[in-house]
Amino acid sequence: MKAIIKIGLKPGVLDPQGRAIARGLNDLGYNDVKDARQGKIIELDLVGEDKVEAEKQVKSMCEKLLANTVIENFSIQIED
Amino acid sequence: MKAIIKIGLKPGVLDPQGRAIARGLNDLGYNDVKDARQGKIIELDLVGEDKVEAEKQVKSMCEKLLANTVIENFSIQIED
Amino acid sequence: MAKSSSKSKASQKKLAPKMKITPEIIKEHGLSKDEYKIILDRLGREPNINELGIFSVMWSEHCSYKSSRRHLGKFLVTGEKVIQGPGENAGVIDIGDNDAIIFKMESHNHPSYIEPYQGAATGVGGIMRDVFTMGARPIALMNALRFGEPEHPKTRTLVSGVVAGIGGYGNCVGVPTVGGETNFHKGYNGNILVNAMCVGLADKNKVFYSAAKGVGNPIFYVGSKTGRDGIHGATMASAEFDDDSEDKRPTVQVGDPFTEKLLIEACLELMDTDAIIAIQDMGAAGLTSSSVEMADKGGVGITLNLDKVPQRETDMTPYEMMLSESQERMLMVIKPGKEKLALDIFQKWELDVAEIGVTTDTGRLTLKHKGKIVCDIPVAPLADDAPNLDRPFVKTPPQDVLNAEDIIETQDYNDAIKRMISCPDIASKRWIWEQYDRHVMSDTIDSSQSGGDAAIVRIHGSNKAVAITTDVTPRYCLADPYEGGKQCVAETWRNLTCVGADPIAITDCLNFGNPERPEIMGQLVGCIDGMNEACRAFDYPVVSGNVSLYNETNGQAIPPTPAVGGVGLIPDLAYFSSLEGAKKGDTLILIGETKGWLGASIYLREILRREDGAPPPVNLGLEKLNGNYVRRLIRNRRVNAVHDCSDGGLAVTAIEMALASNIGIHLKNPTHISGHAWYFGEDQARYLISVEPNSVNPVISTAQGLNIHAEIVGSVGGDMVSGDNAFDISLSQLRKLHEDWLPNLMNS
Amino acid sequence: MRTAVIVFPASNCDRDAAFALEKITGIAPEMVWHRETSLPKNIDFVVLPGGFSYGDYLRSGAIAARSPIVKDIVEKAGKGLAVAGFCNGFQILTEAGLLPGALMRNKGLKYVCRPQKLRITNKTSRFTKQYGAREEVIFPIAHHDGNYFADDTTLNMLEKEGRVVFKYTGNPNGSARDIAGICNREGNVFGMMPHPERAVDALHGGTDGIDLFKSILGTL
Ligand SMILES: Nc1ncnc2c1ncn2[C@@H]1O[C@H](COP(=O)(O)OP(=O)(O)O)[C@@H](O)[C@H]1O
Ligand SMILES: [Mg+2]
Repeated sequence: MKAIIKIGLKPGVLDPQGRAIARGLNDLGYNDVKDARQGKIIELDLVGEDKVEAEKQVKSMCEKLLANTVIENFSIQIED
Repeated sequence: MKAIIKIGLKPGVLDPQGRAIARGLNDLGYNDVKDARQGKIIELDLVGEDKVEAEKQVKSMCEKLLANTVIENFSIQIED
Repeated sequence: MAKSSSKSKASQKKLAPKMKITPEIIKEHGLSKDEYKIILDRLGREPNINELGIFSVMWSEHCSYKSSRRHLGKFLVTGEKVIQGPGENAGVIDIGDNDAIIFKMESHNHPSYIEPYQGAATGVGGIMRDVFTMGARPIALMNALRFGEPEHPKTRTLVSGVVAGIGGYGNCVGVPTVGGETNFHKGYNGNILVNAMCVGLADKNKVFYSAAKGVGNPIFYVGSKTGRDGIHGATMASAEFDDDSEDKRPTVQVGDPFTEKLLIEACLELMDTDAIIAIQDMGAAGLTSSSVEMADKGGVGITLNLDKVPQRETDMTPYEMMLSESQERMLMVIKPGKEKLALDIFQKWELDVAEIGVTTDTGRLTLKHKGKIVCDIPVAPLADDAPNLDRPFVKTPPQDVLNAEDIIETQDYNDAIKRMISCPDIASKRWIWEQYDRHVMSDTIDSSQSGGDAAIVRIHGSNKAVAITTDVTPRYCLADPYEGGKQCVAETWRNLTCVGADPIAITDCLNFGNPERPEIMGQLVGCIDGMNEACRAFDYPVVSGNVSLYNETNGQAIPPTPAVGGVGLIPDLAYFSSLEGAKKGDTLILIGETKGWLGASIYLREILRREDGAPPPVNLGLEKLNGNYVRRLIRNRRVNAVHDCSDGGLAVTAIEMALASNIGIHLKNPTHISGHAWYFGEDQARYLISVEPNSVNPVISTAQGLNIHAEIVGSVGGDMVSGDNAFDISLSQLRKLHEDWLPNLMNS
Repeated sequence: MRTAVIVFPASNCDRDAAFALEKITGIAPEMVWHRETSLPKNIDFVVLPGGFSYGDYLRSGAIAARSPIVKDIVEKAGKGLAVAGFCNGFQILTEAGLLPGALMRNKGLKYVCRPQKLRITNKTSRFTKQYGAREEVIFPIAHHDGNYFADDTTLNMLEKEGRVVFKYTGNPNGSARDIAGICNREGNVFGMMPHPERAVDALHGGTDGIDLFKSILGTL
């Protein structure tokens, strides 16, 4: 199984990287870009079959290690 | 419109962050985690309506700035 | 006062529709009933929520120093070299040749506990702004850190986050982090301390101050946009007049060192012109405290149009804008006619900039938002009527003076020494400082890398340097706040002396528990009094500082921790020293007498697991005598290496010198006291110096002539660290023990 | 001899580079803002300094590599202009395609600042000639993303063509084949993670960097 975890800053938290990316794109002439946000995507290879259990496990991994829940949100997707 | 860009390391490029994540999770007792990879996810807010054109534009942004094609792959998704 | 209240009545009608100010809301804003009464009186009416918020932050402990103000007032704050003492963003001292050094230390304890990376990072950013606000280019950073016990489940995460945050910010901005200190103790399990210090260099004639002047002068906002970051306490109140959606909640402040770097360059560029009348960074309580301070100091009024404030989010209320703690922002009063010049410079550096207001002659802070006046209060009471409490305090009861003879002597010195050299407070902190860029700017002459007593940073393009150190020994302060207070100031003075500098002035960061408890207040008062006595003895004034109270969890307060940052001058880099230079054939001389004081020592704590006893008394006269002599020896090139003898006593001091110099040493057993008192006693006013054979007699005889205790304690050479029959350990083994402790902890 | 240092937003070793160039040439370099579209006239040697251009946001050096001045530098380097990038400057050179490979996050994931021993692996390059028979130097390192990566074909080519100029002794960051610094095929463009410009002063970071500057300046 695979778990795909997307981690992004919570709404309202300053995202300096996103801002620099948007500016960088504007500077290159991409003026249609109004804003940008940068997040992380983590892909885990998991052994086991039980998707429900896996999701529970991955959620706890996010809370304990992968995401900084003070400033970040995360979402989880389990795939075969 | 929104563009969601996923950027990950090409196969064969060693991923120190991914490795550290897998190890960190194993250390916490999550022994089902066999491997991990870390990538970036960039979300752009775009003005305009034309999805086909947007996709073309975003592809060129990736090639010119957002991804380093020596080490990274990217994929693009355009949403409303 | 009467005049201003009638004025506000007139303007009351124009005020925005307001939420009812209930007793709960007042309480949530940390205001007492009496304080609220003063507000009613000064306004002549009920405040609206914006006004209440502004009073609340201005009268908070953080901004008003209400618990500590009357005691801070005792400090020696003037001196021949003081250009600006406490009261501005940072202190300013004169180091000759038209150069001024501007410095301050500040805490970011609570935010660093909640979010260690961002908390520490924004702490570094904040203290840098205090320094470049005054016209100085930051040239060095220091950090004083206290963590809980190493085994505590949170400690490792906190250490790695805090260190990464400090490095992440300082490295990016390009200011070297040249030193600091790190302790671990269970007393900090629930309340870590992150104190950051910044030192900057300015032209003595171009120091900038925060007092707004004149009427009709434009007020500029520059830096990052304002978001809902860290809006002070009163979360509930702000939620009440918004819908309670997730994305309107106040959030943790995130540092943006990139913007800070641009802000430094832009401000310094603008400061090179004559466009700035006054300038103030937006620190705690951002727009509120910066505008009120500028208006109050200048005796003027300020009107701001909040619609002009660059905003990161939609629908921000005046309350949110005024209380936001978004980072990397500055406020300035610009000379009329220079607006374009300022705009051009800020735009060149790609910063958000806006003219958001104007100085007035009303003496009032007036805020406009969407065509309405949303706040209209007299400025003077915000500062003048801020509470100045005389909190009850009890003196800390004295601890017993311990006699070395009553303390168990180790039967295995090899083992004791190995344990001490690898104990949390003494083990190498390389794991930490290797994450800091110590060399950027090309002027770091000495830094953490040598393990030295003070960092040395050259004044660019010259042959002189500043020496910088931070110190406090919390276990001494806990046992006896007064002696501990003396000791922390004395130790900085000694450390500056060790590198050959003339100590000039200090900054401080007073970290304590809950001041509403008389015992804690007693610690605060004791430490301040002790510090002040030392400052006066050394003619070593306090020029800036910060107070952090309520560092406690479940009634468990931190040990009193008045961190002191000392700054001195090395007038000529031809004469300075470190602990690295001991050479084969050198003789080790100890300046200062060893009586063998073991109370509150590292030996007692690490080897015997005892934390009792009175700390070593500090004889300030002796400190001066011995220190001045050591400095003279350095300038006369009589010494190859110098190290202050403190934590862990003679044995640890000598081993640190051996490790830094990469050569063995031999120490002699004592004749007058027992071994453990001799090797591990922490008597003050002592320096270990390494001198060449032909200097031994002159050094000792001159000392005798001056009534200074100086004795030969050992020699340098070989690759072992030994004491007559007492211990014998290879330098490489000690190095490994010393170096491995922290990496092992962090990798475990 | 005229030298230039490029200043990007949040370059922060621009001063270090200027300090070194002035110390060695006796003349202060031109400080060139990244928005400029071309270098001042008659520049013989350009340094892309270390630091955190654009905060290292997105990828180290990525945004800076797309700035107007870098376009001009790429063009002039193609015509033989001598260019060196140290630390962030090296990252910018790889991002701009002037040097092959990429610099990834350090293997230990932490920023690392220490004096670093290096082997000179090409003693005849335009950047190392002056070292003579010397085998080793110590330069300070200070970086978070210094882990050099290139595919095997590229690495083999670099080694075969003698374009690996410095290697680490005791790899601090996981770089492929211990590579610390490389040059282009023509030998006029050079990049390295360590900071030779911080090793030109006995009181500061030692003096091992002086010969590197003397080498390149001597070939102009
Ligand atoms: N412990 C202290 N000793 C001396 N001065 C202090 C102390 N604490 C605060 N100060 C001074 O009080 C003033 C206000 O401090 P603070 O509110 O921390 O400044 P800022 O607004 O820059 O955060 C400063 O000038 C500071 O130097
Ligand atoms: Mg301030």
